[in-house]
Amino acid sequence: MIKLLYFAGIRDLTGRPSEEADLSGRTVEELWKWAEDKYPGIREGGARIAVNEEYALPDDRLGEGDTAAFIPPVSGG
Amino acid sequence: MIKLLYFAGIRDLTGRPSEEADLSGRTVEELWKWAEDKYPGIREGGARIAVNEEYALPDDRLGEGDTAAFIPPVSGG
Amino acid sequence: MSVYEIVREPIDPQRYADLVVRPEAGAVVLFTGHVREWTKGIRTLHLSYDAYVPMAEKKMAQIGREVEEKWEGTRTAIAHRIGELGIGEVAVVIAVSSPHRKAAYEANEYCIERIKQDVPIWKKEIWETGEEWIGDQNRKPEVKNP
Amino acid sequence: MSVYEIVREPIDPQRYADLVVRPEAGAVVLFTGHVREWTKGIRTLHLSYDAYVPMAEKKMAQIGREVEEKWEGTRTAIAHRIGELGIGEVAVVIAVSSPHRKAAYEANEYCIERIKQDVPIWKKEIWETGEEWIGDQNRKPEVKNP
Repeated sequence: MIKLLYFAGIRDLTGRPSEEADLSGRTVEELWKWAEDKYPGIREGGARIAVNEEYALPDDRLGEGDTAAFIPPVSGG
Repeated sequence: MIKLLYFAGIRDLTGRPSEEADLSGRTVEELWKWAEDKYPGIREGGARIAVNEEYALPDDRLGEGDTAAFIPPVSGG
Repeated sequence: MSVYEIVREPIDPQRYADLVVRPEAGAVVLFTGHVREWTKGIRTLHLSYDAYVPMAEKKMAQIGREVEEKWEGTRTAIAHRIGELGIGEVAVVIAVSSPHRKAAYEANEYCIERIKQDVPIWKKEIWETGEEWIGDQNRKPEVKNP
Repeated sequence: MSVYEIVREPIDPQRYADLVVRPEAGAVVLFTGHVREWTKGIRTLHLSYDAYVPMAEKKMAQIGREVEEKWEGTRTAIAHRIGELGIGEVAVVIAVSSPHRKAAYEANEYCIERIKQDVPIWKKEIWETGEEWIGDQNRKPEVKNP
């Protein structure tokens, strides 16, 4: 299982802060496809995905127990 | 009379922090000549003269009661 | 000492300056980012910040390491507050010490630019007329009527 | 509030930052210049600063006015300490607030450059091997044997 985390505007869209999904072995790009299917519009704001607290590339592959976070454009400072 | 003020290395050279001198009507350049005569070497370090707390030009003229300060290169900060 | 932290309580900026002072540091530049009342003609009542805390602290520490590599002899401490903040309160503090002042200014400005690019922290502005997550510093959202 | 002062007691930097904070200021840059132990391989034991106090305060106020004209919306406070200072102690503090951060960094750096040019303050360094008035930041005097 993969733990998924949602923040800020994306959390408002998903209606939940986190969930688990059976996505081990998928790539980050495949995770995006899964998420767009479940939460239409999730990709529109230009979010990035971080895997285990590091920004990930589209071809990076998810491993069992990984945490993937959807990071909308940040606005700290 | 003009009040003269000496600071930092120039004070070490003159051996006094201040003095009065009868220099009303003289220019700043003439004050330099007077000071070089009395304290040889006073001009070597690249000091400036301030009259009444503003940096003065060589042709500025001293008036009765003015204060002229010898300002060695500054090193605040 | 280098400290990188997300905090929930009001920030005492001087604490972070004190952390980076060393006998060989001639200059300390301390930046604080405050909640501003007016932005482009829109009055902010207060702000709320949220963060992905462990990743945010890790990213801030990475920025500190980048800085200490790019500007020799610098030391950096960074904190960002989350939760509700009122007008004038400190949202972020960046302390950089350096033997010489030029590096301290440059490195400090570099930190805030990098924080705004990569550290997972989000600002929600609450105005008189609505509220919105701010996701792009260059695109101020239109105010929506409630 | 703009304050420009020569002080004889230890400087509390936060006091000057607090003076320039306003609801419309999103950024405060606070610079502190500290007594450094080592300069170009020479160990400083402590420093002594002297000033032509009324002119120094007047010049610092002029610099503050220059800054507030050059960078719209900035506010500035500057203090310089005189007398004997130990290693690590704060000699000068410059606080600049601004609606936006870029101006705060630039204006703050401008202040310290201008102070080093024109404000009648002099530093005497006391080393293990002697002491000397420092009159030119670019020319470190040779150490004289006592």
